[in-house]
Amino acid sequence: MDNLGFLFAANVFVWGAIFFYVFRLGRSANTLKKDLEALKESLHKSANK
Amino acid sequence: MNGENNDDNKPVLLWLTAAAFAAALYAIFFYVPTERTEGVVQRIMYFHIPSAWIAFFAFFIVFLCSILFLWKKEREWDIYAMASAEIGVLFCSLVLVTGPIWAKPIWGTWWVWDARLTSTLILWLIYVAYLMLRIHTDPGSMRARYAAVVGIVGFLDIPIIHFSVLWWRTFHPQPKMISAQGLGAGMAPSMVGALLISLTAFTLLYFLLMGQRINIEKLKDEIDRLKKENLYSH
Amino acid sequence: MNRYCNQVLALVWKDLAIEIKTKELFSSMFIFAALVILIFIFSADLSVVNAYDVGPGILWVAFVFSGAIGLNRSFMLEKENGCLQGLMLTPADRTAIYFGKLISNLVFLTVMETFILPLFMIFFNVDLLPRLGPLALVIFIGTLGICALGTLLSSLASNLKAREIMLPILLYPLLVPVVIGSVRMTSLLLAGKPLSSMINWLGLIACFDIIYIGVSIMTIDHILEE
Amino acid sequence: MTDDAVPSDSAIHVKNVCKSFGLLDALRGVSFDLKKGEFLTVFGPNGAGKTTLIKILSTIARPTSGTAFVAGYDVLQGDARLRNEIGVISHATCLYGDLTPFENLVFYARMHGLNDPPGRASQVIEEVGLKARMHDPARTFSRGMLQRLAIARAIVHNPSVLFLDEPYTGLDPHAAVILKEHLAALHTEKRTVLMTTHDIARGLEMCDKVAIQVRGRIAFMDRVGNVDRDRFERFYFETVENRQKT
Repeated sequence: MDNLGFLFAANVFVWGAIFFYVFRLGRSANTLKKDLEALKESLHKSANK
Repeated sequence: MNGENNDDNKPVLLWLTAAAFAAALYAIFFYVPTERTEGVVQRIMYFHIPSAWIAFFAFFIVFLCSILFLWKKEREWDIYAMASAEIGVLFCSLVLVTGPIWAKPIWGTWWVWDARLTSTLILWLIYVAYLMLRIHTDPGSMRARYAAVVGIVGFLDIPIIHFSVLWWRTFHPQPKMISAQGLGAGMAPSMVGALLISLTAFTLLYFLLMGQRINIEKLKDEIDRLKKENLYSH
Repeated sequence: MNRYCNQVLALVWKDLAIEIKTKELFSSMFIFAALVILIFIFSADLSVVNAYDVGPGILWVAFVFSGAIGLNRSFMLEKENGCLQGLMLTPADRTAIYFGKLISNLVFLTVMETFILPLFMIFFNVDLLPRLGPLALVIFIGTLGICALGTLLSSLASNLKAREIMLPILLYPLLVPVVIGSVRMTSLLLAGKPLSSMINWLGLIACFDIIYIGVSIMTIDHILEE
Repeated sequence: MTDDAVPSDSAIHVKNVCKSFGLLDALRGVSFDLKKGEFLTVFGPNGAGKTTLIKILSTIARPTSGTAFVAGYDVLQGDARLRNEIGVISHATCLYGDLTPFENLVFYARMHGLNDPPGRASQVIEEVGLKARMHDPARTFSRGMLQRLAIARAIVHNPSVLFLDEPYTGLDPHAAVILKEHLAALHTEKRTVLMTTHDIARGLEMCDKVAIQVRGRIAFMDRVGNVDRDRFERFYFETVENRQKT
């Protein structure tokens, strides 16, 4: 039964690491998209002036 | 691999990966019989070996893209090499963590200085150094060139490291999954099947992550470009 | 070809002339290597462990550690006053600059090693003299490996902000085969085995040397460019 | 080498050269042509890309786009023959402090593949007037003497094109006068010279042509005879000021 714990630990780690990486990717993609939108808007505004 | 193409591909690739992982998980936990001598813990193998494969594959891609970068000097290849190195280090870390968790109940110790373990550890160190080099250098053509050189130098070292650690410690028991006879020799067909499904799922995951990472880098480039335009437009 | 050799020799001559005047590289490398050996002697009690078992490892650790210091210093010298730029303005091929630095680094490390060996013999009570010839060969090809890769990486690291730390971080993992092979061969030699019994190790390290000199020739252009 | 667009009598021919470092554009399309034997001074504030231009022309850096020929050789090829034709003097002396002037010059002469390195080295040292201290380590020299030695280093292979990148920076007035005399002597030998500086008085002293480079572009270029000094000075400050404020 002890061995089940090892299997569990390995699984937790593998999935934890993968999801953490995906989460980080998603978050930075979101912030970048927001930055991009804001930048485009400010460029648009200054062009209209 | 341009922008629109990626957006079209993404849902397809995403669903394919999800389906492959569902199949892999089913195969690993329900379909495959428990290994007689090692017990349930042997199921770690279905994550361990695919991770190792992806790590190695990713580092090979770094090597290829580094050569292509030095040859063509196109930013594209630098992005690919960098994304692949990051994902490779992620999966290499998975190998290094799942390995000891598997070894503890079977071999009785967390770590043995077995050839395969040792070379994986060194590989991990090489590519962590590669990523550190990228962090410590300002973005620009110099960073890309230096990283490419390290990407090439690092990959060429792999076979030499392999032989050196193999001759260094020949007396340890060979892990049975991959023997000299080739992948899966001495394994039940159902096990080979589950391993193959898992390998497919991990490979798809690699491409999915690559796509995301490359997109992020291109977004950064786009922002830089717009900032630059903004700077010079007056 | 003649001109190429002349440029390589000029570089080596320049490095040696500076070193003979300042003795800065040699003294720092030698003292550092001696200190490494001393620290290891304190950490491994020689009355308990066999000097022939731990000796070769400690010797090579000392070589590799102080080698990295020397490599770092030797390119810092070129960065002072923008000398590297001056070198790049000369018509010399970039590979000539690489070979010049490679040879002078090799000379510095070898000289340091010849001075460390007697120290090693005394501290560890190991008799190297009967095996000196084969040992010299082993040390030479090992050091050549360290310098071949080290010269490439230190030329790269010299342009970074964190150059002192980046060189060892990049260099040591890649040098693992050379270290393993050299330590193995040195201990086999100390155990009285002939050189022919370690032909696979010799071949492996020779491969390492050749591969990295080749890679450096092909990539040095991309490093020595702004 | 057989590019029809390059006039045969031009020493430096630059066309649409751009160079960017990440976000920063150091050069944004620089074009000009300099005939053999001419002396061009490029004025510009810090960050105008003057150093980058010289680095590209001396094959140390690669242009992102555009073409440039120096002494008839394409800089993109980075040819060794091109580097034999040029000498560069910048604020970095490129000298080894632990070596004597003589040793430094012998070294550079050998790197250039000259026939008699020691002979040529002592000849050049005499030319720049450092014979008395030929065998002292360069580390002990003053800034002005080092600059003279740097000139000797740059001309040891008798180049036909000279690049001077802010040569007056960090020099005391006396050393600057000596430097000016040396530079004037170098120019009469029918050498092409390209100097960058932000010092108007020094820059106008001996050039044939003047140019103003601002934010990676040549904003103005003319023969020095067509330029009224006071008006040029006013024009320079106004242009630079205007550009920098935005």
